[in-house]
Amino acid sequence: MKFWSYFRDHTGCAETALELAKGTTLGETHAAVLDEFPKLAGSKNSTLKAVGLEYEDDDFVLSDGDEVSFFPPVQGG
Amino acid sequence: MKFWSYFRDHTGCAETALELAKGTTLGETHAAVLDEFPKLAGSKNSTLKAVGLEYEDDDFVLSDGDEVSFFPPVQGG
Amino acid sequence: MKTELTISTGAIDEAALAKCREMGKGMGAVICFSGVVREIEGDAPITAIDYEAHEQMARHQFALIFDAVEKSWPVESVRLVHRLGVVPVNEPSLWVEVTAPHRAEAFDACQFVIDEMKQKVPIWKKPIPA
Amino acid sequence: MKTELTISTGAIDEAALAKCREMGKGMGAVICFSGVVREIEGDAPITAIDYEAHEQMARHQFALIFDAVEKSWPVESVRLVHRLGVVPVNEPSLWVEVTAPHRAEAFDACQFVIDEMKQKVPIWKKPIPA
Repeated sequence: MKFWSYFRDHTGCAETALELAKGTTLGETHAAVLDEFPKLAGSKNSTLKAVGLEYEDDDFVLSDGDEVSFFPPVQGG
Repeated sequence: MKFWSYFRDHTGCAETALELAKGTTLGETHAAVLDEFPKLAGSKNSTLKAVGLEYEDDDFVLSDGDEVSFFPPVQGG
Repeated sequence: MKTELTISTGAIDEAALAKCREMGKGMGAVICFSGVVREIEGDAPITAIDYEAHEQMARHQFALIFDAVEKSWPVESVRLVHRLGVVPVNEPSLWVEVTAPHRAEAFDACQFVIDEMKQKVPIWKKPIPA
Repeated sequence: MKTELTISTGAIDEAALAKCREMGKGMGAVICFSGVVREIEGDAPITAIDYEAHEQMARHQFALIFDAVEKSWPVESVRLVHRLGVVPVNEPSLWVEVTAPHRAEAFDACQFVIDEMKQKVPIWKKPIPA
């Protein structure tokens, strides 16, 4: 799991690993992350979630080795 | 009076002078020009008319020494 | 609003124009548009377009358009170059640059200038057939 | 459609980019947009913005945007440069160029690329206060 931009300041780390039960969704993973890093709770609804290089919905089912990214709204330009 | 673009080809001259009665309008002048240069008649409705550097309407009353331009739709760019 | 208008037969050097841009520190957006002569005009292949202008009136009409931009948007500057005479295929005949605080007004003002020019500025083209 | 994407910490040299443009003879319009760092971010004066990217994902998301452009407009090429790291006030952080047969599609495609980027490309900014 990777955190980007000021999410990294809130978690204190750029990445971490998480053991998940088979069939865990991206949304469930996000909930687990919010439990572990309560400072991210304020950004809950604006958090963007990607698996690998693609944005995915909360019901996306994760597989072994998936790299999940959580980050705030993007600001390119 | 000045003619521009292919209007010059139709009239055979870049400019000409016209004696007009006091109070003659731009529209009346255009009609007189069409009489003198019948090849311009096909462009009658698309003709643009300027007095000096400004576009003017047909009811604009000309004064002594006004420079009148007739030309086809512009094509800058 | 700063304006700079060039109407001349010289080739348009976009790199040089980009280099001499001066921009205030509150400006966040620059649009440059180049209109380039295409090898087809209507249905027929051409080698160039020969541009003619009623130059004095063209300058006046551009000035009116720039006034309208200043009244409508918080634009910092408009620079415009229109080339006259023979412009070969693949070379620009028109270059317009708008600098503004934000992107939206820069895009809007740039399109407005070009739209208005195509209605009002007395410049005409004669295609030179291939 | 040709595409060229540069994501790097190097300064954006617009004049050099203009010089190395290659354009087909059927192309009539070029739009270049530059997004420049302003001295005010929110309400506070800044000296620069520090840009961070999830670079691999950013490249992928830009590629998806370019694919969508190709499906929607007859655009010949899109070149895009996004600078990362510290970009001082008054220097461009973004440069986008679109070449196309006509003006309308060049403007539309250029704005589409920027709009989509601002929704989807994982790049973030940290203002550096004055």
